[in-house]
Amino acid sequence: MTLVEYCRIVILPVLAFSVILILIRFFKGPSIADRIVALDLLITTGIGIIGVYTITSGSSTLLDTGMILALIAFLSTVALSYYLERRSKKK
Amino acid sequence: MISAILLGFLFAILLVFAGKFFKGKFAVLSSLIPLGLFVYFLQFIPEIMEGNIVKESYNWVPSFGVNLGFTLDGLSLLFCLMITGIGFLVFAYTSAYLHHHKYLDRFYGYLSVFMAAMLGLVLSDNVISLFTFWELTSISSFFLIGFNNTQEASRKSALTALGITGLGGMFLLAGVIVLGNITGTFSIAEMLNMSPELIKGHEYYTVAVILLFGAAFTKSAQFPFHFWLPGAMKAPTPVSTYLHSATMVKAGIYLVMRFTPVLGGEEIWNTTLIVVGAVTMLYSAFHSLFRTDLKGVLAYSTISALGILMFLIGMGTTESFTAAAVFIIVHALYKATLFLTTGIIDHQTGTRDVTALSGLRKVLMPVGIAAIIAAISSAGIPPTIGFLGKELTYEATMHAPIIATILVVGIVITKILLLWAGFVAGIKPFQGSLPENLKDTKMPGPFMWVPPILLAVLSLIFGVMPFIIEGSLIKPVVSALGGEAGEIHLALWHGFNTVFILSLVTIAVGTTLYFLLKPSAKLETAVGKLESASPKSLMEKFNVGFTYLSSFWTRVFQNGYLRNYVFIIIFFLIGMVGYTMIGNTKFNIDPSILSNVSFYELVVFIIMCIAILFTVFTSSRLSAVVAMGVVGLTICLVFVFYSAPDLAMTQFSIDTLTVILFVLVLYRLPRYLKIQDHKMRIRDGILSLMFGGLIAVLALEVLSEPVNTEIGDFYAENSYIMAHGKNVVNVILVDFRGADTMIEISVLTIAAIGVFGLLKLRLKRTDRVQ
Amino acid sequence: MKNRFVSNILLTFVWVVLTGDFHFSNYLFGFVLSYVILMVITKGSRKAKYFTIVPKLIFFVLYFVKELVKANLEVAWEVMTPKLNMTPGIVKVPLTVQSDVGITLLANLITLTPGTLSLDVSNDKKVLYVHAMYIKDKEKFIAGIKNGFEKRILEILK
Amino acid sequence: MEILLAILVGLLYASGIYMILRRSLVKLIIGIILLGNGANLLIFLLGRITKGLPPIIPENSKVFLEAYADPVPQALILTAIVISFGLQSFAIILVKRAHKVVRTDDLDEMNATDEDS
Amino acid sequence: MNIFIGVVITLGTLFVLLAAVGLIRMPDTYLRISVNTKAATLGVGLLLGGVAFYFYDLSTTSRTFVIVLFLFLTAPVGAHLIGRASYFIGNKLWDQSKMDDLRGKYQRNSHVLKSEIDDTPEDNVDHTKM
Amino acid sequence: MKTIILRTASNYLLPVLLLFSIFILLRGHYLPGGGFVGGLIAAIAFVLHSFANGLKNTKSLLRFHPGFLMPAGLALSFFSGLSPIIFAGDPFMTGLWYHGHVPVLGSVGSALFFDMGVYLVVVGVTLTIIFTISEAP
Amino acid sequence: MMQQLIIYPLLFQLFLSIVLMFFWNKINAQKVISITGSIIAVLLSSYVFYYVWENGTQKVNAGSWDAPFGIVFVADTLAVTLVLLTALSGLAVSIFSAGSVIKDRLRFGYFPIFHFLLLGLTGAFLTGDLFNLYVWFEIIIISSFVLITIGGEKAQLEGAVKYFTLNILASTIFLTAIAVLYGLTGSLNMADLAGKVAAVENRGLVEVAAILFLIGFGTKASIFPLYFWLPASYHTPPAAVSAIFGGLLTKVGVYALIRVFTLIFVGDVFLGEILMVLAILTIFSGGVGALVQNNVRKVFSYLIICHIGYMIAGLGMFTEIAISGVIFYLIHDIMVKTNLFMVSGIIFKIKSSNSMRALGGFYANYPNLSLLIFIPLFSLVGIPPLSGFWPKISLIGEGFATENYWTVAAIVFASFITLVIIAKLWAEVFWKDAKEIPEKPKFEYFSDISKAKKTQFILPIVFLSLISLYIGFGAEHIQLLSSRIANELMNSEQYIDTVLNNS
Ligand code: NA
Ligand code: NA
Repeated sequence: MTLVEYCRIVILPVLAFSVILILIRFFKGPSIADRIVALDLLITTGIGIIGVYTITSGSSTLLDTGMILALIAFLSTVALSYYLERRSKKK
Repeated sequence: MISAILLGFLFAILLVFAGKFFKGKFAVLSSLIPLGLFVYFLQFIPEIMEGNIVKESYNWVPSFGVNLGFTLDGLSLLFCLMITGIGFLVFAYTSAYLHHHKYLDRFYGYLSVFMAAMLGLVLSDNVISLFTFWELTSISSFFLIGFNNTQEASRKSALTALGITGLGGMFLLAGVIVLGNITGTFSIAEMLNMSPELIKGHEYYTVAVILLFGAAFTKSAQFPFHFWLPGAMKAPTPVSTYLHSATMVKAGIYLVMRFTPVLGGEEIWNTTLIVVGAVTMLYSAFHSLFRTDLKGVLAYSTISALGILMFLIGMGTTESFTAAAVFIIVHALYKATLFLTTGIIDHQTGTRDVTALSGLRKVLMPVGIAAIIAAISSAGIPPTIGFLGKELTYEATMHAPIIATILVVGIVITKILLLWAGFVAGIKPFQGSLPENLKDTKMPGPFMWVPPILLAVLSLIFGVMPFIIEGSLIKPVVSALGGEAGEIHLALWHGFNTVFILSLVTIAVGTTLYFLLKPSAKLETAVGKLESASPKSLMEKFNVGFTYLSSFWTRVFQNGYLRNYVFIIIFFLIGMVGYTMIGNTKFNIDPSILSNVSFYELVVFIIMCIAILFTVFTSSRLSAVVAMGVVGLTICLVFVFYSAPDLAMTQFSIDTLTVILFVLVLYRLPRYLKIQDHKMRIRDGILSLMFGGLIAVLALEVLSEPVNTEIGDFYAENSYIMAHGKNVVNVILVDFRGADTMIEISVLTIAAIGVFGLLKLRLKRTDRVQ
Repeated sequence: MKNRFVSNILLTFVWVVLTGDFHFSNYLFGFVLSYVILMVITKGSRKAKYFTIVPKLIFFVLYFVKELVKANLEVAWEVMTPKLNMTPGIVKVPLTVQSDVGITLLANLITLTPGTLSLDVSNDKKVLYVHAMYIKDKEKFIAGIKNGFEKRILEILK
Repeated sequence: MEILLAILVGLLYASGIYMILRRSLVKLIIGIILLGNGANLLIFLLGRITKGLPPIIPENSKVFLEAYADPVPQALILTAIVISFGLQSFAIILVKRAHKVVRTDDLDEMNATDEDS
Repeated sequence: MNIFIGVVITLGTLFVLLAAVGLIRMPDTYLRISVNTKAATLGVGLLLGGVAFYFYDLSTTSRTFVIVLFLFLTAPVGAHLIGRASYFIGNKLWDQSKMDDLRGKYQRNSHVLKSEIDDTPEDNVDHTKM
Repeated sequence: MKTIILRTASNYLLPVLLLFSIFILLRGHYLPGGGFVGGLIAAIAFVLHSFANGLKNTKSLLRFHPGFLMPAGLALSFFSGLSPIIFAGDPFMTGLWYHGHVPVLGSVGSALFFDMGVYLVVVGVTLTIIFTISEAP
Repeated sequence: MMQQLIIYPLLFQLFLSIVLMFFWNKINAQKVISITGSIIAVLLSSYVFYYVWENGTQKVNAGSWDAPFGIVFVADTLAVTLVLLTALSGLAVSIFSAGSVIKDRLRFGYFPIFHFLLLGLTGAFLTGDLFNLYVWFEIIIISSFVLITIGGEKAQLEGAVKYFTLNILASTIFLTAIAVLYGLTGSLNMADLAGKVAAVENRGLVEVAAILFLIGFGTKASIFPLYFWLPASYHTPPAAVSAIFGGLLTKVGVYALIRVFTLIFVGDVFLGEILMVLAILTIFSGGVGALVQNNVRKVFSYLIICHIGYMIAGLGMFTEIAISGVIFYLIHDIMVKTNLFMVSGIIFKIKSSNSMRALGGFYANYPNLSLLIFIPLFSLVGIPPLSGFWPKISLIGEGFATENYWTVAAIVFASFITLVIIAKLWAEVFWKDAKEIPEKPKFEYFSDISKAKKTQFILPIVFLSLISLYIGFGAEHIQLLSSRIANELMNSEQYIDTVLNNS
């Protein structure tokens, strides 16, 4: 088994399975904060998936997307936290 | 001739600028225009008598086959003389009737536009230009009827008149276009030169005839379209005289006469005219019995006269044509006289109620003379020309091609009733004793009373000396209609025959009726109860019904609910696309062209589905926003998997920004409404799923078709060599298709400006209304 | 001035690493670029001794990696074993570091280390609130942080 | 995978329309965004998908040495995405403003302009 | 070499999986944040390290380096923010938690965080009262 | 959200992000990136800064209204599209290229300036929108 | 240089918009720039029109990339005619805006957006690329969104939400259609598509694409049952905005339909029938809608829909004469509808209302203005020889020739109902006595404003009325133009040759 095959047959499915687990949390919540955390983890995992995918496809240019993800994913978290705080102020 | 027509328009335009100056004592001078024109047209008589036709043509829109072609033949000449002659008298009369009226200049403007349009109408050889002038008469009539536009009744009458004649105009438009289709020309002269079989045998012949009749019957107030005409009496009396008895209402008659040689002679043509004419003349003659308003009486008798004319033309014989031609003159003379005298009575006494008027001969003697002569002419009593007209009419009817006896009975009854009407309008107000309140009635100025006298005198002169009009007017008209002009010989005395007996009967019965039946308000109200079944009320009911339908239709579609609009649009889309696809597509999705699915792809698919469903069904707005973040991320992953890093980057950045935007506005927005309407949800759900399913199937169908990557290949080959870039997508964006990008950044800029304005601009309360 | 210069050099290196182009021209370009950016955003600067930091920084990174791996295994154990044996809670950790950079660095490092999460810093900058998975002894826990990350950070930022 | 993507596109279209058909302003915007995503993905799908071969010419070459994904749909989508962003931002603000002025989130109550006045 | 890469990647994947399982299993939001930030960041770091070694060229390496750098820079800040927000919106600690030093220190309206409990209790965020 | 941690982090992230955005802009012609993404990242950098430090601070940092970037960027793109008409008599948007290799950037041509215009517009637009919303009552 | 002339109107509008943005806070400068610029735009467009009239269809390959690879701008007679009409409407509305749009709106980018809108229209008419058309459509709708909401009054916002949603929906459907077409042919160039679509074997899919285009463009053109956004919103923004909307926005949808159905999907019988049915329903819906409205602007809005039906009907008949009728009607309608919405603006300015119930007394108090307004009103009715009349000859004639009797009936019905509506409007607004309605406090009435401002209100109406009169009395010229356009459209080989021949 070559590394590429290993990635395709073992690694990517395991990562995909992780994603499903994260999705379950996303679904269950219960708090909106949990969903945000799940989204955050989903994006991080996405970066991992993209990394492995570059190995299976042999095209490292796809990594560039990972850079963007890593850099600005956290902006969603910032914004959503910002929202949650402001909303809690309102009460 | 064109200058004759243009003169009226030019005068109207002049009035717009110089109206104030003109309004004063110079008003009467305007009658010089119709007078001049009258003289101008008189000079054509010799040429026309010789059987010549005067032609004139100017290019206008040759691409449509439309030119300003004018033809003066006997028929046109008769009408031209009537238009300008009566026009002259009405113009003069008006200067006194509306003396110092605030809007006298406007009135003259409309009047001269009308006169010009009417001349254009009867002179046009081109049917499109004929239609043009036809519409102009409707419009100018609209303005004249609505002259007292601050009164609601005036406005309503003007609208009714315009509605009916406008409807007729549409028939005419369609009619002349069909004629154009049949004949390939818009020129009446050319139509006349074609073989009649070609036209009459054409499949559209009947359509053309019906459409033209639609136009003629509405304009000439034939049953059941007649009701606009009594309403039009709201206009000042000069208008009633000029438009609604002498000229405009005869435009329909003119139209039928004009097309008799082209379309006439077929059964549908003749029968329709006879039946409609007969019904109209009887119906409205009866109606005239029940009026107390002088103008109302005159209006119904006018309609009846118009019916007689249709009826005569419909018989289609030389005799009937002659009778029609003579009756046109007869009617124009006596009816104009009666209107003018009625106008004087109205003007001087302030009432037109015939039950309140009597003995006016004592104060308005000259007017009375004119009126009485006119009444006699209307009754067909010698030596007026009215007698001649009636004799010719009876004669022609007796020789009618079909059911002559019945028609004769009909026409005699009509004439009896018209006699009554004429006497009521012309004799009744002057007869008997003068009531106390009318004692102070004064004679009007000569500009008012001379015109009716002139007309009345003409009724007498033509009656005594019919040869004056025989060769100059009647014969050319009859030959223009396709009759045998040679057979015509007009004389007052035709000998003691059936026709004469009928005449005597008519006069005797009519006079008796006049003495037995007095116009009364009681009768009027009694008949008014039948009004609910009259064409007018039916039309009004139809109108109400149609308005109701209109609001209903509008409310059903434009009901204010956005979701309804979207529903209809999507429903429509599904219907159309679905119908096409079911009918045409072969569901031949080729599995071999599709790539297989890996587990991680399946997972991405599942995430996206779940995230979408979560977005849709969550009850929290924030959760929906977060779930949309998940959707965005999975789309981003799809872009990465399928070789689109640029897309993935952009999609993700924009999704993040969207989340930020949402977050910044979200807490200012209310929570979701809790609306539990399961039926609606199921309905919308089914529609949405059908829509989505349709798009999915469509996508798969397209995917089974062969690919063409010519353009992508060109970009790939030239990207570095020609455009110095290796990221082909970016090279497309900034070079190959840079224009798209240029616009796109403009779009962004506009959006930003819009946002800026939406949030920053607060109108001051005073500006809010502007 | 010095501070700006240091930032400038740092950013130049970031640029070179980013672009992966080690030609001289790229250094120059990166220098100019970061100069411009700094000029645009300069506002309220901080003093730091650039040259003494480097070696300490290296040790510090190694220490951090060690902590990272150690704690990660701890968490892994916790997650993978069926029973949850945690004793979590929020602990108030008094701060010796006073600079914003120091506090931030400390907080972030604590967060990155498994088992602990810096929740917030009090507005008077006296206290860091840390959520931790294993608080067997509060004082020991605080001491661990103070003697570990905080001490090193203080040295670097001195 | 094409089948799955087609289903996804269909789902995006369906959910977009479903959300637009609701009565809430916020849902309306979410619907519009979903619909836009669907359209973009549809272009992507119908431009034919290719795995792992981005249309970027390798570093030391002037032309492509192997197969590559069609760059055209990508460029089109990029343009469409950015335009959608502009429109969506405007929509979000429009909704905010509309809510503030009209004082309802219920689209059913926003029908004054269709009534005769 | 490939085996080394394989090991690194496997390790990274396991850490990601760990984070995912942790996210499911952890009983309160703060613990989930905790697991998320660490395990996943480390896991993705390892994965990308593997990628860097696999391609073994400068451009890939610098890219992976940048990604990891960005993750390490942003992840803790994100964790801090969402943790803080959780506290504000009233997410309670797991019932077996030992202590909550944060109780009563946030001010509800100003969002000021105090180092000591002071005398304005009604304005304080206190989960036990919620 | 005045937290020390976020504020400090954002102060350091801002230059990094801006640098990164220009990096993405300039490499766009050769590798994934370009004016759009670059501009979006730059805008995001300022947004982050404004979250942490308040809008006022971010605005004073910028010194000019972000709205100004829109016409400026549009003008830059427009004139680089127009330049072939003016200088070479070629149709609108035809690429004009400096023949020769410029360090860092590779080939320099009108397309690059065009992309810079895009970058500026995107920054201007995004910031205008977000700042306006943040300021709105 | 000469050959590139055809895109100068487009570049110039873009230039204007950018320049205007630099003068953000200087309203008076903006007014001057906008009006001067609009005059230049008219001159430029006239010259382009003349050039194409003399030299035939022209094209410019943007970026020097040959068709079908790059974006190509094509100026056939139809395109330059519409560009010229856009410039004319633009000039009129620019002047009208300077007088009528309040300062606050001007301070928030009214003029730049206005010229962006004109840019979008110009571009949409000139482009030869389908996706580029989509992008132009987007610039049109986003600028119209901004213009319709500018000021943010309650009614504006309510209308805008509907306008926005339905137009976005239409854009998405348009985009979907592009996706299908690209998937089938791999091309976006319209001339190239003409050949490639014809070669597609699966006609069903081609038809589906055609229907998607029909729905996408049909919504913009506001045909039945896609028109709902129009009556919901057109009466809400300032009159100047309604004027440019009423004149041009729906027409660009009609233009797109004409282009696509004469170039790409040619002569499909099924589509023709659909168009016919839709045309009849459109005419009916617009007509009855206008009949029951009470607000002058709403009446005009519904009449837009009604008259769009004429053009769709002509397109459905698909004969050269019918198409020439469509083009003639298009030319007439752009001028007259722009004018009428400006008229509604002046009415509002005089009486601070657009409700027929509240209006009255115009004829007594403003006789000359009334006469002026009479021209566009009755041009709309199509009283010969005013402009609306002529195209009916072609349309009705071809209706008979192609045996579409219901369509003929619909057109006749619409002409009639338009007459009734306008007459009613005339009676209510102009004839009826002025009602004593309480003056709105601080409202700046027409009688209060300066002479210069009054000129800015009246001059554009005079300008467009004169053009309408020219169209009516000089119908020969317009008909020559329309026939030539129809001929070009029906024989698209020439267009295709010009675009694809890259010698
Ligand atoms: Na979109
Ligand atoms: Na683009």
